[in-house]
Amino acid sequence: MNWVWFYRLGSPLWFYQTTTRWLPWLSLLAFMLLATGLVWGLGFAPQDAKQGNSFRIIYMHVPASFLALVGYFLMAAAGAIGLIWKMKLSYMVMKAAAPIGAALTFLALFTGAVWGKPTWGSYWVWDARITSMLILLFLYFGVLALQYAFHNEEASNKASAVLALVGTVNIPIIYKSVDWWYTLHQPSTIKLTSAPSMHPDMFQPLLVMILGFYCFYVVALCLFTRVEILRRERKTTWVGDLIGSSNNAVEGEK
Amino acid sequence: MRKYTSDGFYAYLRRDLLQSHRRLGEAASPLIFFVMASTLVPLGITPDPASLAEIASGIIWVFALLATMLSVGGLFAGDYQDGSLEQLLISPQVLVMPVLGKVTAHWLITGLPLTLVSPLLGLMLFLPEAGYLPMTASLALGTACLSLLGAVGAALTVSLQKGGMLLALIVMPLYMPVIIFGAATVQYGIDGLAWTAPLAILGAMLAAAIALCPLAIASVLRLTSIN
Amino acid sequence: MRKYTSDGFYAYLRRDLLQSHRRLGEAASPLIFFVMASTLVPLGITPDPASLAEIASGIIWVFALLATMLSVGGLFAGDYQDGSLEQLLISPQVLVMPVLGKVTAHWLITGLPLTLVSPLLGLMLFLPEAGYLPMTASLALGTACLSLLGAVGAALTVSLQKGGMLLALIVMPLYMPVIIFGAATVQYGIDGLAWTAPLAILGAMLAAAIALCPLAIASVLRLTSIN
Amino acid sequence: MKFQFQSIGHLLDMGGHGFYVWSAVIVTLIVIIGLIVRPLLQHRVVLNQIAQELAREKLRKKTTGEGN
Amino acid sequence: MGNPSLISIENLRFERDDTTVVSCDQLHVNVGEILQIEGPNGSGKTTLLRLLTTAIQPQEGTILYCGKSIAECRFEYLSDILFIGHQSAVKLTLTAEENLAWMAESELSSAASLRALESLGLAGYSDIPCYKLSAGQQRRVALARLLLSDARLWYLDEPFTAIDRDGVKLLERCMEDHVSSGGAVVVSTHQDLDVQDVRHYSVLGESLLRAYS
Amino acid sequence: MGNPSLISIENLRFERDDTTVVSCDQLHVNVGEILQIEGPNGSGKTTLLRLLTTAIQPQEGTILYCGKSIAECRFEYLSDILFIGHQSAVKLTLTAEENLAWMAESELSSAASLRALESLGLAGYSDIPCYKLSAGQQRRVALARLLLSDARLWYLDEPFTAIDRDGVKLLERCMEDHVSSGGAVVVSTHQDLDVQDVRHYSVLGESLLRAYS
Ligand code: HEM
Ligand SMILES: Nc1ncnc2c1ncn2[C@@H]1O[C@H](COP(=O)(O)OP(=O)(O)OP(=O)(O)O)[C@@H](O)[C@H]1O
Ligand SMILES: Nc1ncnc2c1ncn2[C@@H]1O[C@H](COP(=O)(O)OP(=O)(O)OP(=O)(O)O)[C@@H](O)[C@H]1O
Ligand SMILES: [Mg+2]
Ligand SMILES: [Mg+2]
Repeated sequence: MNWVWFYRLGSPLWFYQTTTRWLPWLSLLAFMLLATGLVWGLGFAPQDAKQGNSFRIIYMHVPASFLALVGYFLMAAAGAIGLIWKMKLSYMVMKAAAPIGAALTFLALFTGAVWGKPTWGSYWVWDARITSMLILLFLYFGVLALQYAFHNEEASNKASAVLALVGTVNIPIIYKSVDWWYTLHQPSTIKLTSAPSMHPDMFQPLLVMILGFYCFYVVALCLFTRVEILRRERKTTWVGDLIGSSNNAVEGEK
Repeated sequence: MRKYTSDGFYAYLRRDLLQSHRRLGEAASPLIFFVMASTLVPLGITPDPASLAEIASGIIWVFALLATMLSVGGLFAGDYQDGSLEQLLISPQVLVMPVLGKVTAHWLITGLPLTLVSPLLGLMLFLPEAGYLPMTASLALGTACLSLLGAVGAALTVSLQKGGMLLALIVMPLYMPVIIFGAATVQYGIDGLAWTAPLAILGAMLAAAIALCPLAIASVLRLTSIN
Repeated sequence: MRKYTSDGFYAYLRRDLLQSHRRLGEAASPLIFFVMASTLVPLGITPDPASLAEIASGIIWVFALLATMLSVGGLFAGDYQDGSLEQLLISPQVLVMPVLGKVTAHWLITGLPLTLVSPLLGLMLFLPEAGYLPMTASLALGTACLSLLGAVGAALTVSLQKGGMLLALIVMPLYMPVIIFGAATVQYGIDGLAWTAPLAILGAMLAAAIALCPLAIASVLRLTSIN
Repeated sequence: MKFQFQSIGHLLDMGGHGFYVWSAVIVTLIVIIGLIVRPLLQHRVVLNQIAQELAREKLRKKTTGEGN
Repeated sequence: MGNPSLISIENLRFERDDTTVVSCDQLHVNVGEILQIEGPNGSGKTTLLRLLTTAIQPQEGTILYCGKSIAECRFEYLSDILFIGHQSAVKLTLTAEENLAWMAESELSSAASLRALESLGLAGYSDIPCYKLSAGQQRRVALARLLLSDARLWYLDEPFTAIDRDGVKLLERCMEDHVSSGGAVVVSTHQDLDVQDVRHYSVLGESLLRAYS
Repeated sequence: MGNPSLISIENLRFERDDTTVVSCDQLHVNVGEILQIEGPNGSGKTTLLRLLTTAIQPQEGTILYCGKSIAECRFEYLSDILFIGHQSAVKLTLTAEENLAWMAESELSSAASLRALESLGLAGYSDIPCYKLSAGQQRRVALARLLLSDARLWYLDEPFTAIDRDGVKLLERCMEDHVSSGGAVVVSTHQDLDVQDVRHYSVLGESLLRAYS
């Protein structure tokens, strides 16, 4: 069996160098996709028959919600890999994923709230999906808080990995139970239309935005991970060399 | 040496019960909180019997949950501070049984009294009659769930310098399904629906929690003790 | 030597703030409790905006009170355990000023954040618009009252072996008037009545509490330290 | 595909929903830019810290070396 | 005598649960003197020291400070004493320097507290939160108060707990300096003190008799 | 050599915050031996003991018990050790007897625990809640475990804290008895041990250099 790739993947040095090469291109791609999607969605996509222009919030709302959720599973997977294979890099990825996920969850809730006002006449409703998302935000906050609360790096890694994993077991349970709860209570004032089959002219920019958010997510994750790598590998020779070379570069400029 | 795994269970159960017996003031605090908080409701919200009747089941469940959460934070704190937790971690026995013993003691001190006293609160908050049985049944199962889940959070935060209440952030999401089905059981009972259905789900959750939580707690205690 | 009485005030204020800054997780816990407990309400009681709007003000006040009560229990506990309280008691300075400093720090860490975050909870619980201003105003004054009254209870229970929650029994009766006028202020605001009247009473209570509570706390600390 | 608005004014107004749409856009941009800029700044800060540490260590080695 | 006595105790008695824990007919502490309180575990040393600091009140007897009852000259007396007990009043979340700044009675220059920490061997540790320090290092932080205080009377309850040999020597020098400059020290410890001119006082509480009966 | 080594440490290294706190190239503990770990405050004695008890895991190196890595024979090893640290694991609300019944590893007859308490001078105190005991008496309750345990290896971290002179002697006799009956003791203390045949091992963690630099 050829496991070389696996170990290489686990090497912070390899990750750092590879991302140094790829990140500029990926960032460019993310930027292009996001810019195209936004302009298309905000200016060119046709107006929604019922909601008017407020529906354009969908181009931020849906990608953010989507990645917030995906990000949680990614974080938990990284934590699990760290616990099982004791791979340092994967803890770093986990640590990086938490603030990004929390920010995106907040974004989903915020854009949802400002969408809710014109649509439902209220910034907030206790809808099943929204409630679950709020709980997801709490789960993210929990992981973040645990990471900062521990003074010991190792304990912090392990504790937040376990919490992330416990959270993944819980997310489906939470979604199911909240959904069930909502059908029990179904308030009369609000009716959630089931997703209407969207017109392709509206859907295409959404697709572009989702792709753009994906790329952006990867870029942000890499950037956060790189900082973490530097912080934790500060004593290694390669970081020393890195500093040395950058210092030389600065001196060379002078 | 404790060669038999069940020994750890009884030893810790007995010790924790004895300790709470010695300081009843502390042990009774979840109960006091539960009763006191519920008496605030008519003062703060509304004294109107009809309105109270509507929210009674929810209020009781919310306060039962909060009372459990607040007390579970200290589950391992005392043992951590005086060094007994370290002794437990370096003892040859399997960690799961002592942990289960401690959680059981916690439920006996917290969840059980809450369950027993809840009809009284139901009376004070004008809970409709059909709600009493589902309420006590759901509280009995639900608080056990809450103790187990809360203990996971307590284990995660035990080695933090008094990080006790970070706990709320960690366990509250885990508690959400429990309160949903707990409150629903009572609501079903009041509405004359088949309240055994949500109760059964609570039971299933409890079974899963009994199987999984002690394992999780044991490994978390081992993992985070490095500091 | 600390010759000037105000020195003790600032010294203790600064130290307690610094300590909570060092463990933000712990310091933020009343706030976390407040927010988390409030999100439980729709799950446990009802998600219906109209019903929530009716109970919103009361719910927010009840949870603000509970959050304050739970955190005030630890006000002197740390100092008692590590011996600083004994050092304070045998220091030549007047006890009132350090005590007032500690209570002020507690309000800044607990009551103020609760007040600031309450509008968000108002939004989530569909508090009618006319309620926001009275709510923040009454919470600002009311939580200060609660901190002061709670500190008396904390001083009474500090020397008990972890008697932390006996506290609830002691302070809850003291808290009743505060929550009555606090919740009334918001209700008056929503109903379009002159909500400044109950607010003024809250203010008067606060003034009395500032004048009397530190004295009471100081003498209670001296009396109960013999053990 | 055509541009849906007659003028910039209409684009900003969004048929009365301008406040909602544009606040969503602005907050989205803030979050995106924040998530990119923050690690970049941190990266610089950490590099500087490490460089300082290395310099201090070098200095210490030099002084102890001379001492011997 | 030439030396006036700083503290005199007369017929002091302290009871707990109907057992006499401390009973002390006559005890003087003079200026320039180190008084070592001795006695087996549970004989009442800590209780005696706490009585002297007014942390607890005796059921009977009086304590005189410079001839006046300490109840009368409370402020002067309390301004003149320094007590370090079993619990060291060190806040674990604060750094050593912050702890000192806090514990010292007077406004403190940062330089002074750094110097005190340095002479107790904590030079590199002043900005580290105290929970990261070892048992002895935490104790040293508490003891650094000795170097910063201007109190005349030191009450030290087992100050050498967790302190290494060099540290014990250092503290002994400290005490000698203090008494030679007109102070007095009352110290309870089970170890032999290696200082000139130490007077011993043995306590044996009635409560201990229970153990041997 | 005749005596097989019970514990051997090889190239053990433990880091905290990128500072090596313990580094121990080679250390053996033999049957019938009292090993005293020495070093100034903060040199890593407690950390070394906690490494030996598996309370914390080293970043590098192995600890062998009777020739096997302690990870392999975890159960046997942990059944054979007894650790008493800075924190004594005494529950203050329980009585001395209850504490012992609880802490002892085996089912304990009440008579046995009373005997143990008695030989530690706590005869009259077995039914008093521990918060009413003096510092040294509380410590004695914890140390009574030594008399009740059948562990071969004792790890004692500053066992003499707050203990009076008679108590120290008693403990020293205890240790001697234990090693002469085939056990071994690893003890960290700043005092001189008055026992026959004690071997010394000095630790000096890298972390201490910080203080002197
Ligand atoms: C404050 C919270 C939120 C509010 C007020 C809100 C509001 C809305 C509104 C008004 C729509 C349009 C529905 C329609 O077409 O009638 C919508 C769509 C959508 N929301 Fe949210 N939302 C919120 C949070 C979330 C969250 C947290 C998620 C993610 C789980 C989410 C996922 C979606 C998705 C996927 C759609 C598009 C598909 C559909 O129309 O069903 N929303 N939201
Ligand atoms: N929890 C911790 N976090 C970070 N550093 C620590 C922690 N505990 C101890 N240290 C550091 O590790 C070093 C060794 O500590 P340790 O407690 O092993 O010393 P020790 O030899 O037992 O000292 P003492 O004689 O004072 O008990 C010390 O320099 C201390 O500052
Ligand atoms: N809080 C308390 N309540 C009741 N009795 C107490 C309390 N504290 C101490 N005692 C009893 O008072 C007696 C004296 O205790 P004290 O702490 O003064 O002893 P000590 O001489 O300091 O002993 P050590 O050398 O162990 O520190 C002991 O017999 C103890 O049992
Ligand atoms: Mg003592
Ligand atoms: Mg030590």
